[in-house]
Amino acid sequence: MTPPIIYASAGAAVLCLGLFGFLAARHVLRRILALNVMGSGVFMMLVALAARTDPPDPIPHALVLTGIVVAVCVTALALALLTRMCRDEGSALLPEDRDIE
Amino acid sequence: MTDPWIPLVAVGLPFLTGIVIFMLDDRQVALRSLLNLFGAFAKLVLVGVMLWGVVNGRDYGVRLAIAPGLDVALHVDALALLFITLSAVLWALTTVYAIGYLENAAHRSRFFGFFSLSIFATTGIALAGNLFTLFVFYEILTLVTYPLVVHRGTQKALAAGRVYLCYTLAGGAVLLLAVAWLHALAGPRDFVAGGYLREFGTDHQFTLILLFGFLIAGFGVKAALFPLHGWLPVAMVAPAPVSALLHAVAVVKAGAFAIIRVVYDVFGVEFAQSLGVLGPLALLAAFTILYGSFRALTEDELKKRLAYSTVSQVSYIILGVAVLGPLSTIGALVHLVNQGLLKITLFLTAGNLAETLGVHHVHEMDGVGRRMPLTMTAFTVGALGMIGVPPIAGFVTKFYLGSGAAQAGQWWVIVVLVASSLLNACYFLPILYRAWFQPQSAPWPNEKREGFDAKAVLLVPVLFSAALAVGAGIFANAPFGPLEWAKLISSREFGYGP
Amino acid sequence: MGPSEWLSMVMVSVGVFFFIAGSVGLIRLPDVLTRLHALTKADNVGLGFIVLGLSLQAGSLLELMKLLLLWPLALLASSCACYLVAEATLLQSRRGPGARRHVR
Amino acid sequence: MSGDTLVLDLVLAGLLVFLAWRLLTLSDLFKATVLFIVFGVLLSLAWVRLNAPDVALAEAAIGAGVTGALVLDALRRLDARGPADEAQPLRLNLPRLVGALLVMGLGAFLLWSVLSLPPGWRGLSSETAAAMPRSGVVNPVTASLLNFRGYDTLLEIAVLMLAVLGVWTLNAEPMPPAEPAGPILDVLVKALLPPMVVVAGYLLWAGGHAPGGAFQGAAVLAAGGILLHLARPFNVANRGVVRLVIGFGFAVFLLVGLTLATLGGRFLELPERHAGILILMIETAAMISIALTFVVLFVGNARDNAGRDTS
Amino acid sequence: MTQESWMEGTLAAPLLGAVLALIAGRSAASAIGILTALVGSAASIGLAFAVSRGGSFRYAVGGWGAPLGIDLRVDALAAVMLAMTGVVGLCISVYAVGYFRGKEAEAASSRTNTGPAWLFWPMWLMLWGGMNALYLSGDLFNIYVALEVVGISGIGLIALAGGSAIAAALRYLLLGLAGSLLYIVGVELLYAGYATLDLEQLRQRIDAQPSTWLAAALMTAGLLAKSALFPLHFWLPPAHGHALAPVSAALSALVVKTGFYLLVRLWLDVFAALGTEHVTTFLGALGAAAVLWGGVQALQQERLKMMVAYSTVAQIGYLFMLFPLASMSGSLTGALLLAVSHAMSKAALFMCAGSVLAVYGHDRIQSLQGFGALMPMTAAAFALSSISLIGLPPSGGFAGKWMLLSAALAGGAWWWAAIIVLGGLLTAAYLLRVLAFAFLEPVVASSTRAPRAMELTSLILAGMAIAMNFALLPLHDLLHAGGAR
Repeated sequence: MTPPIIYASAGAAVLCLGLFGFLAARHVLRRILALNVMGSGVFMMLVALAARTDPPDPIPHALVLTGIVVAVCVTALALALLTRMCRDEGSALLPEDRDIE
Repeated sequence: MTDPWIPLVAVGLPFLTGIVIFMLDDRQVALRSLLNLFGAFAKLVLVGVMLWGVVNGRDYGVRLAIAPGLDVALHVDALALLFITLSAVLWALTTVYAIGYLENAAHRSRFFGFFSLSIFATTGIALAGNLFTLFVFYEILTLVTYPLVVHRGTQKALAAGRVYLCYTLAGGAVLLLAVAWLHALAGPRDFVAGGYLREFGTDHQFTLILLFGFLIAGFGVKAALFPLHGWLPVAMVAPAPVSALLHAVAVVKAGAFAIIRVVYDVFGVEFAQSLGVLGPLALLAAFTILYGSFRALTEDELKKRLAYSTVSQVSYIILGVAVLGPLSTIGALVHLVNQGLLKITLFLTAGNLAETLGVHHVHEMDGVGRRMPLTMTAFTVGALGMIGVPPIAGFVTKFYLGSGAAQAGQWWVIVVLVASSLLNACYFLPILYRAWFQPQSAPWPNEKREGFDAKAVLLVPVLFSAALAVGAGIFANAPFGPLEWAKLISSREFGYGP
Repeated sequence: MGPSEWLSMVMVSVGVFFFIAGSVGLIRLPDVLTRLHALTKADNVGLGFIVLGLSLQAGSLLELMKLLLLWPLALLASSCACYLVAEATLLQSRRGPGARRHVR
Repeated sequence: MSGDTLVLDLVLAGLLVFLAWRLLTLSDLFKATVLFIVFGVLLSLAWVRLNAPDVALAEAAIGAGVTGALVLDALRRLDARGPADEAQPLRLNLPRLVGALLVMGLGAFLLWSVLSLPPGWRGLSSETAAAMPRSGVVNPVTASLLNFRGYDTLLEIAVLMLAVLGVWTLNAEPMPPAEPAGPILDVLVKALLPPMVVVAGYLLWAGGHAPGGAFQGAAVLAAGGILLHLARPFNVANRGVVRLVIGFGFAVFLLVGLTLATLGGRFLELPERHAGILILMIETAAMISIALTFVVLFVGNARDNAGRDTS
Repeated sequence: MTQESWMEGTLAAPLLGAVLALIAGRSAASAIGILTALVGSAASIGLAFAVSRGGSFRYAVGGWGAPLGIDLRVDALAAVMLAMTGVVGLCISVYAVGYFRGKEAEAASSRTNTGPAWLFWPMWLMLWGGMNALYLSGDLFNIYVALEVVGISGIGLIALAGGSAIAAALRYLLLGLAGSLLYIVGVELLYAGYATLDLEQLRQRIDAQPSTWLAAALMTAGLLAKSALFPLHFWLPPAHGHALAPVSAALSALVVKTGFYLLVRLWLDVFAALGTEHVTTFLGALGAAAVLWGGVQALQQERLKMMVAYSTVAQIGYLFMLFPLASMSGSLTGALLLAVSHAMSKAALFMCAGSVLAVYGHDRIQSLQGFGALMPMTAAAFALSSISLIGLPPSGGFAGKWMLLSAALAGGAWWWAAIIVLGGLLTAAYLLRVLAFAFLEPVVASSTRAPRAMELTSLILAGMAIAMNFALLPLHDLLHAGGAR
């Protein structure tokens, strides 16, 4: 049970939790958080994968760095869209989820 | 050395005139009429050159590769010339008539643009060298005639257009499947007298029968075969030149011509007979003939009655094709021309009646003979021709069809011919009787013009076409006459003299 | 285990004791203001002891300086944060219970 | 692999999974957001355990810091505007159950494929080690980020620019005039801002030979900016100079790549002798742009308080 | 001009243009936009010719070579998609100049108080750059970043329209982000299995391990979400329907092709060795369902832009029918030609919708009487692009459909042939339903005229869609010269 295996399994678990949270949640902010959690899960698996060699393989680290920055950009845009939608349409749910309140 | 220029110009000319006319503004009447007339008569000259060339053995053809093993080919042979001569002559007539008919109507540039595009498509169909090119131009014809059918811009016209599209696009889809299937089966093949599918007959027996059915269904839509004729009467809402175009010059003829190509130059008539598909085709044609005539009997609106008569007349051609034998083939081919001449005369006269007196229905035609003698004489010539009274053109067809059927021993065909002639008489003679022998019972619905008869520009084409119909009957055997040409084609198809 | 290891072990354990006290306070105390009190006071002292304990083990002077810099920064940050949270809760209570749970 | 670090790893991994589950099923959105920030901080600890210091820095600064601030700010705007209480807890109905089963199946399959990976796996560490001397920097992560896979980073900065453009397009309503934040925040800003700028500079410089680099530096700089904005709300409207700074990093990177291509090399092919300097130049430009980008993403409106369209 | 320099031009032009447009701001954004569009499309067309002459080639960005650095691979498939993006992109840029100068845009942005209209240009050029990067890329993770660039710029462009487009953009973002994450999990599993991110090396090393199958499944799921194939298509109609006309033209004509292209690259190139019969049949079945479902939905739409958006869902289905027919010769040429002529005619259709909106003020189909008389050029463009979409003879759509059909019939696949023909009829139903209104007499004598640039561009684009009929042979030679099957 070396650290890479522990964190890779934890990453897989976090990824699945995030995916389930994304599919199940209806409030968009919760779905955004779920997607971020899912992203973190993916990155955990990737870095755990890289840690299996003694000088850790730098390529996955670069990939994860790029991934984190892209994730924050998409999250920022998503939050701006959410606040704008909430201001215009009064609800923080997507139109198709609203009517089955 | 195949000369590519003549066919290219023959097809390209109407296309270019069409595009240029689209650009013109509605008010530029003189320029548009000039362009139209120039296009029509230049076409006539071209057809003359081709006629002279083919008789002296010159070969015209051009080929453009679209994809590996798939090319658009234009090739001028005797059958193509028969059809293209007919359409060129009648197009010139209809153009002159249309210029007069649409004196101050709206959207004329649009009308004449699509009008010459439809001739572009018809010429393409006539000159097509292989089934793929025929199919391409066949579908283009649908596209360019639709705006003509809905030209009036009323809800009724739109409804007619919708029906027209349903039939023709459905037919087109079936055709696409069949042509692609045949292409996949037989590979890239050009039309060849006697057909090229004989070698596939052994192991693809069932598929070929199915394909024949699909092709006849696809082309049958425009040839107004029984279940697929629904659009023709409905399309009568279009202005007279368009109905003339639809019936005599382009659309219906294209369907019949395509079926002739399929039977003679794709399957080959002997191979089709061995497949056993000609029998049901003959039955279907015969049924359509009778059905069309019956419906015409009860139809009060003049143009609808003429429409049903077209439905039955075109099936004469298909009947001739379906009966094995050179004589019936001659009958079919010569009827292609005769029916065109007769039908255009009838429709142009109907147009005159509607345009001058506002007469649309048979019951309004009492005493119209006295009011518009020249138009009615042309109508009478056309009607008698349809019935088959010699010396007008219709008689030649029926004679050859009858003798062909006798030669092939199919006696029931003669019974059908006689019955349909009687039916023709039943729905044409009452009109003549009303026009000539009945006094004028009611004021004309809306008399636009007091003068002697219709306007000159409407009258001349009508009389000219009536004269042509009579001429085609009397001088049938003259060199370059329709009968002579039909014999030449049929001899090439059957490989021996008439 | 030389005398310096023993001393830093003792210091760190005292620090940890203070952290535990802070956490117990966080859980047991009734309202926000008292919890803030427990958090900032106990944890900062705890942190101080841990830093002192670890500084004995510091390898180089640079590492020692970095460790010692850690404590004042933590102090500054936690006291400001404590002030802001307290101010927010006061604003919250003055505007009445009905007002939305408005975190400034 | 001594026993005690195993316990630490197990506890940390377990805590992360628990936090992820708790975060998604809590009914109160504010608690969920706080847990999300804690999750980010713990995650950066995990990166340290996995021997990935660069990623740990980035995660702490960007993943937990900037994202956390953004989510809190968004929650405040949602809270102020409307029904944050629409966040009912996740009731387990049939479609969710099916979804859960499906996802668990995926998780099991993922886990199994992770466990069944061949132990002797070397990845690309040998190739990277071989190419390091020609990369112009000592830190392999910075080398692969800016030299080996520089093209990825170029597109990544493009994504950053697009996020700003998107936020400007949305034109969220201007910040409500905040009550004057007491003297304490000013003291904090005066005390923390200068060291932050120094730390950012250090991180940028250290990136060449130790964990650090443009993104981490930019995140610290942006944190300073956000802190300043909390103390004295300033507006980063869509003005000329702001657009120039935001586009500056990407433009420098692209132009360096193009000039190298025109000088006979390949696009973004850093010549061995100047690789170090070029990387530093690109990183400096990128850091400034990215820092301002994060600040604009946080402040986020194209019109100044008076609602005038400034561009 | 060597092949490499053409490729560098194609790659860098839109990106450089985007950042310059961002920095220039309102004053010179559209000027830079048009200039970049010209340079970019010229470069991509030049690249296509270079590939047809010199065959496909690889390009190591940064000079490091495959496993470590990122390799770009330009073969015939990529060259065709790039040329398509170039040509249609140029027309969209010209249309956008006319569109945003028209007062329609000013009214829109003030009414829905979105950001200033000039923001269209940097985002549109970045979208174009992202697509070029995606088609050129031969590296799995690089494709991911390019997908993100395309995704985010698309979202920004949709949000430019304000109003109900905001919710549509948010839905598109959530689905796109989830799709990308699934894609990344797949990439990670492949990297764990084969220690390389390069497509070419992956193709050589691939073998049928369970983790490879899982990776392929996850990547396909992610890309299906992005290319809006039938079950995952629900985000597309509101997003493309509510966006501004040039934006929906760009999205419907070009962006949906990226997902399709990547799936073709994966299943017909990289994973080809895995034995993909049932997967390709599954994709084909989804495509067939999309054709029927999209067509039926389009028939019931009242608004013109929503109808055209649903027609995109249907036409994507057509493209996916390439998968079950991939083994037969000529099917790839047919699908590519369908993709290109669909791009042209779909962009022309959305431009017509934009012109109609500019003149009529609304796009309810029922009350568009006589738009033929009022706007002859737009009606002609609408007619020509409908002909190409339906696949009636003289058009590129027909040539593409013919190749697919003869491939299906040669392979004895009756099902696919029937669907192809039926789909054409369905398309005819919902497109010609609208065209009929052109021939009615105009009820409202609207005096406003759509700017000439808008109508002319849509007509030129529709004409090109028809002219693509004759592009079948050069495309066939290009594909064989470029080494793709």
